[in-house]
Amino acid sequence: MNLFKWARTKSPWIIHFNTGGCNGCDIELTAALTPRFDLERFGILLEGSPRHADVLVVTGPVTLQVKDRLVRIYEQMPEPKHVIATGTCAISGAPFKECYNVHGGIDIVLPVDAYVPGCPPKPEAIIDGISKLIQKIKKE
Amino acid sequence: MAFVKEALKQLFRRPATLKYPYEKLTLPRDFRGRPIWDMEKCIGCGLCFDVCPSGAIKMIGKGLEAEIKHYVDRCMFCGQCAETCPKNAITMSEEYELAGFDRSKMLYEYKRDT
Amino acid sequence: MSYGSIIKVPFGPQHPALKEPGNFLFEVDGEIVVDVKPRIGYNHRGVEKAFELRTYIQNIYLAERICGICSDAHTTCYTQAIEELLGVEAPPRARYIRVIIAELERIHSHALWVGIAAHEIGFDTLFMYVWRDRETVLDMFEMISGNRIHYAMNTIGGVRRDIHADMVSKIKKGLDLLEKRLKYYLNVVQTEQTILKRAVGVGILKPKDAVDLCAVGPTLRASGIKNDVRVDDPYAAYDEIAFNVITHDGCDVLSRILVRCEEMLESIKIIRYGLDSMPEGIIRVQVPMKVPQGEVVSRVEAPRGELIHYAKSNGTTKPERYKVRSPTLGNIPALCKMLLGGYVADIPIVLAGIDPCFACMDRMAFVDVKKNKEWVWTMQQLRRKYAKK
Amino acid sequence: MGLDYAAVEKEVCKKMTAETIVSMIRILVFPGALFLFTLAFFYEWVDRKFFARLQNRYGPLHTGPHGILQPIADFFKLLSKEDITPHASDKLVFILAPIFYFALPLTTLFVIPILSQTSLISFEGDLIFVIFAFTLIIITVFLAGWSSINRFSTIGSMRAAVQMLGYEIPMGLVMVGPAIAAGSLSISRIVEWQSLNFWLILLQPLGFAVFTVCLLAELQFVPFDIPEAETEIVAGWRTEFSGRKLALLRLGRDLELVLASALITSLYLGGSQQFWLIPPIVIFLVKTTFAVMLLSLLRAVFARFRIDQMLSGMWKYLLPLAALQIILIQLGLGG
Amino acid sequence: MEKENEIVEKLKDFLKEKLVRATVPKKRRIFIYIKKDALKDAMKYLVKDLKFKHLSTITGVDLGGEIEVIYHLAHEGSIVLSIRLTVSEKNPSIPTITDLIPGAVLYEREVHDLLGVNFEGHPDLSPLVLPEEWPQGVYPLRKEHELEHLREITSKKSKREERN
Ligand code: SF4
Ligand code: SF4
Ligand code: SF4
Ligand code: SF4
Ligand code: SF4
Ligand code: SF4
Ligand code: SF4
Ligand code: SF4
Repeated sequence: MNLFKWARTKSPWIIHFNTGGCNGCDIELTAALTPRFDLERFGILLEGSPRHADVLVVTGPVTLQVKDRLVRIYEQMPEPKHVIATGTCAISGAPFKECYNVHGGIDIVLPVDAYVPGCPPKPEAIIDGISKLIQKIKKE
Repeated sequence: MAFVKEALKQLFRRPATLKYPYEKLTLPRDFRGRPIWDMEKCIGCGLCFDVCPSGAIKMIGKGLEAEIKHYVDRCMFCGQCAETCPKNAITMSEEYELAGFDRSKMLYEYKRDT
Repeated sequence: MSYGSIIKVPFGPQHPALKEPGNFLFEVDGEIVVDVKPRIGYNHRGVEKAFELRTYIQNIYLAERICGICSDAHTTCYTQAIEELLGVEAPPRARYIRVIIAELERIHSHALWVGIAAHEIGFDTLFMYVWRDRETVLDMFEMISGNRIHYAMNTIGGVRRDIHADMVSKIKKGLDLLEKRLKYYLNVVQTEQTILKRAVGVGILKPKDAVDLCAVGPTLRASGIKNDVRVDDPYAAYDEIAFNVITHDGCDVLSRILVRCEEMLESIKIIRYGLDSMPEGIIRVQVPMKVPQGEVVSRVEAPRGELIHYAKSNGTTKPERYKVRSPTLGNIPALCKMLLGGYVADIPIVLAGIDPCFACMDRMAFVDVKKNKEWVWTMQQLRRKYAKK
Repeated sequence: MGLDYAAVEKEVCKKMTAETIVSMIRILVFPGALFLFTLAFFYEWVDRKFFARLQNRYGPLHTGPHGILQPIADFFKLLSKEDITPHASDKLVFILAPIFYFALPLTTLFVIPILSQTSLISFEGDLIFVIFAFTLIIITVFLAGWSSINRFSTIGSMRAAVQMLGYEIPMGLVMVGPAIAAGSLSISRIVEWQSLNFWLILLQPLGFAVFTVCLLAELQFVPFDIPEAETEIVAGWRTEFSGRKLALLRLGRDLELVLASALITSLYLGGSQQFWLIPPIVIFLVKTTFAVMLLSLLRAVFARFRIDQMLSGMWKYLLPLAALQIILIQLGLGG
Repeated sequence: MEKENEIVEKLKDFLKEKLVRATVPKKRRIFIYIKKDALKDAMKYLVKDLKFKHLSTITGVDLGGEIEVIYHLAHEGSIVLSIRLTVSEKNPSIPTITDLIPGAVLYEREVHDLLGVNFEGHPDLSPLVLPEEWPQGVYPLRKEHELEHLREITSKKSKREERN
């Protein structure tokens, strides 16, 4: 494994975007940053600017008015970049399946690298998802 | 300045962090993880399919021949299916580390031994 | 100070301070806000329509997912509306359990908020401490209901899970710890100079404006107005429990912080009382699938204020119309009032002051009727009308 | 006249090359650039780790032992990322600003004595140079934010400039304190003077306090992280930078942290002195680590000020205090 | 229930034949059904004299051919009075109450966008938009729209021009 790849697996900075979920996933992601779970252990930082981030963590189903914004944020991120769909909403939009403005999971607009089911996923499950993604990057 | 004291106190304490993949908390008794079907008990009445709020369950066939498909990528772990099942064929397991890379693999199929 | 030009700061979907994709467009002159243009509804999903398409049982879980923070408030409101339509009443033990869960949720929600508010003013250490201690509540939820968020405790006719004796002692232990910590935070908030500097006199909402603009919950109570659905229009077992309604009359962000901190302490008392005086008995009654024709208004005091649901049934297994008005929406006009003329640096803390949850506002189905070019919701008229008053 | 010019020339050349190589090594490797980079990464780790421990969590943990390699991983990751230059930006400034932001603290560090009591480059008046460099850094910040033509960046850079108005003067004033005491405007002399007399922190505690506060502002640490307040303006002036440029900005920030702690050490804590048999470099490292920890403790226990509060606070409290310190020194106390 | 009945009596006296129906289904709940043209007077009386100062929300219901508008008012936080009237779907137009209760601004716009009810005299009835590309005249909460229909609309209209 070369230096850069090692660096990439050790320092995945995330940016969080809610595409219209219920906040459940968002607070669990935030909880994962706080002392009990402390994502910084893995070198993970929550960044505010898409320009600084490596991994886009999306929560919530894709709604019409957020679709373009989601794509724009993704486009602003520098390569190489990854996307994690956190929560059942972001995977399939199923909890809101009868809502006319919900298009479904985010994989209809973006290539998704990892899915984390749960409604909301426990912070442990989110960490598990991220570490599985890191394993995947290692193997690439 | 009380806050400085509090902050310095933390230095002499173990961090509150759970080193997650290496340490895990025990789950509570009634944890709601991935639902699991016991096809020995299932009579194929279809109630779980009907009641599921997010359409995570599919049934193929009816009655005692029925097969069940459970789409984890649609499930919201509410446990209503387990509560509704007249035969208690569904249990909410302790599985929560369900992350995957491929949605087509996030499907659990339950068939009957014939 | 003024830099001469007016710069627009989008405070929007990917803004880190608001986890949800709410969107505000502020026009700032230097560091002063001269105009606020909220475009709420960024995560409009169309929930109200979906209510009409699901059965009453399935709607419990939809109501729960209107919001992940006050999910229990929504299900309580929903289930008690449907129970009223059905003419059944939840058993006494279930009503106590509802109170306990609701108060635990209040603690979790307010604690979450105190943390976010601290974060908004750059006080990350306090944020970390508060969220660390909040985990105690989440552990209780996981123990009682099997999940940390979306407890799925309420069902039509009662609650789904009981609070067993072994849980009671654990909850009490957790409460003792929490009480100690919360008292400490209350003290921190009142004494730390950097917090006071950012919170005193910021985001003023005068009592008259609060009433006129129909503000709700802690926002209203921090303007000195005593108003709490739990007392005014008791539901669950609140009529059997005595507690204080906390008010402060500073009308600023500090008052909102204090109201919430003291409410958490009050909640602990309610839970203790509830645990001790919970009657024995069943926790749920069986209800039919079909709901007779009728209509009902149901109200609950969610952590953020009055939550109101309106249900209309038509005798089938699905509702005819279901309407939800969440507290955050009720507080938006008041919020705009607070923000105008303030500092850019104060926007996050003032915004956070009403504890906005955009998830709960989105079920207003906003529709562009006239295909207007300017699709930003201009608050100008609104402002012109109320700035004078 | 049997001088062999060729031989002399050769001799001189040889001597020169040897000298050049030595000083090249000193500048590039030890205690120059490479050493300073290592130190910068180390101090970022100290800062993050200590900050995390104050918050009752671990901080970086799984990257090398106790996460010590974390800043290095961050740096190399950023190097390997795509480097986006936004269309709207002022390209030249946008590209140059990170280089300056990184080069300025690096060069400034050369005037600070690390290995022994004299620095790599020392001249009478290098203290003034340091003050000047601090101003230049903020000007770079201003240009960096301005050139990215992003609303958040623009506001961030304006805030940086405004903030500078606040702390520049008290900082300059208070830095003169040690110079008056030592009777020299050279940092090396100030360090020397302290090893012969007292640590200046004992003589000028007020100056030390004011200086530390100003450094927090210079470093844009809480409570003065106004130019990059995450909750208000995303990442402030740095919002648009990515990839290599961001890597340079972060390294520049770390070097600034080294510079700040080295200045605290040199001006107030006696600098790199010999103590018994312990070589000065070790003493220096211990003292600077302590200074870094002090800075991160301070950033952990405060909430961010608002820019107007910051300015008025600086003018109302810090400036008079700085002036008071100078007057006290003139009266013979603390000199 | 005395207080509730008292309020109903007062309203009956005030509105006379304009009050179509009044029910008190349980404690602290009142439902009033009035004629459309009585809205302004009834509101003024309720807000100024009976101290129903807090407006919880406004609900719109599609009855098929007619739209029902329900104002949920609260009296000192406790008694909830739902006052309702119907307008025809063809010309859904009623006077605004924002002059009496400023807090109604958003709720009226919500109903306006949702069901197409026109509140005359509202300070700013410009669309309180959501998907800006939403077609004219489609009010999602009207019963004529099936979910599939609305889905089609939203998925077709998902391209949007760059703004700012
Ligand atoms: S997956 Fe569940 S918790 Fe997460 S946003 Fe969707 S509904 Fe909320
Ligand atoms: S747990 Fe809930 S969402 Fe999942 S399959 Fe069962 S009923 Fe459906
Ligand atoms: S409800 Fe139970 S018995 Fe019926 S189909 Fe589902 S699992 Fe089988
Ligand atoms: S309990 Fe009801 S649903 Fe289940 S098998 Fe018997 S009749 Fe069928
Ligand atoms: S809570 Fe703090 S760290 Fe998290 S996104 Fe918001 S501003 Fe950033
Ligand atoms: S108020 Fe906030 S926390 Fe509660 S349901 Fe709404 S969005 Fe969620
Ligand atoms: S509305 Fe407030 S509490 Fe809810 S997610 Fe946003 S910041 Fe957090
Ligand atoms: S404002 Fe809405 S979303 Fe937020 S907690 Fe209250 S009801 Fe829930």
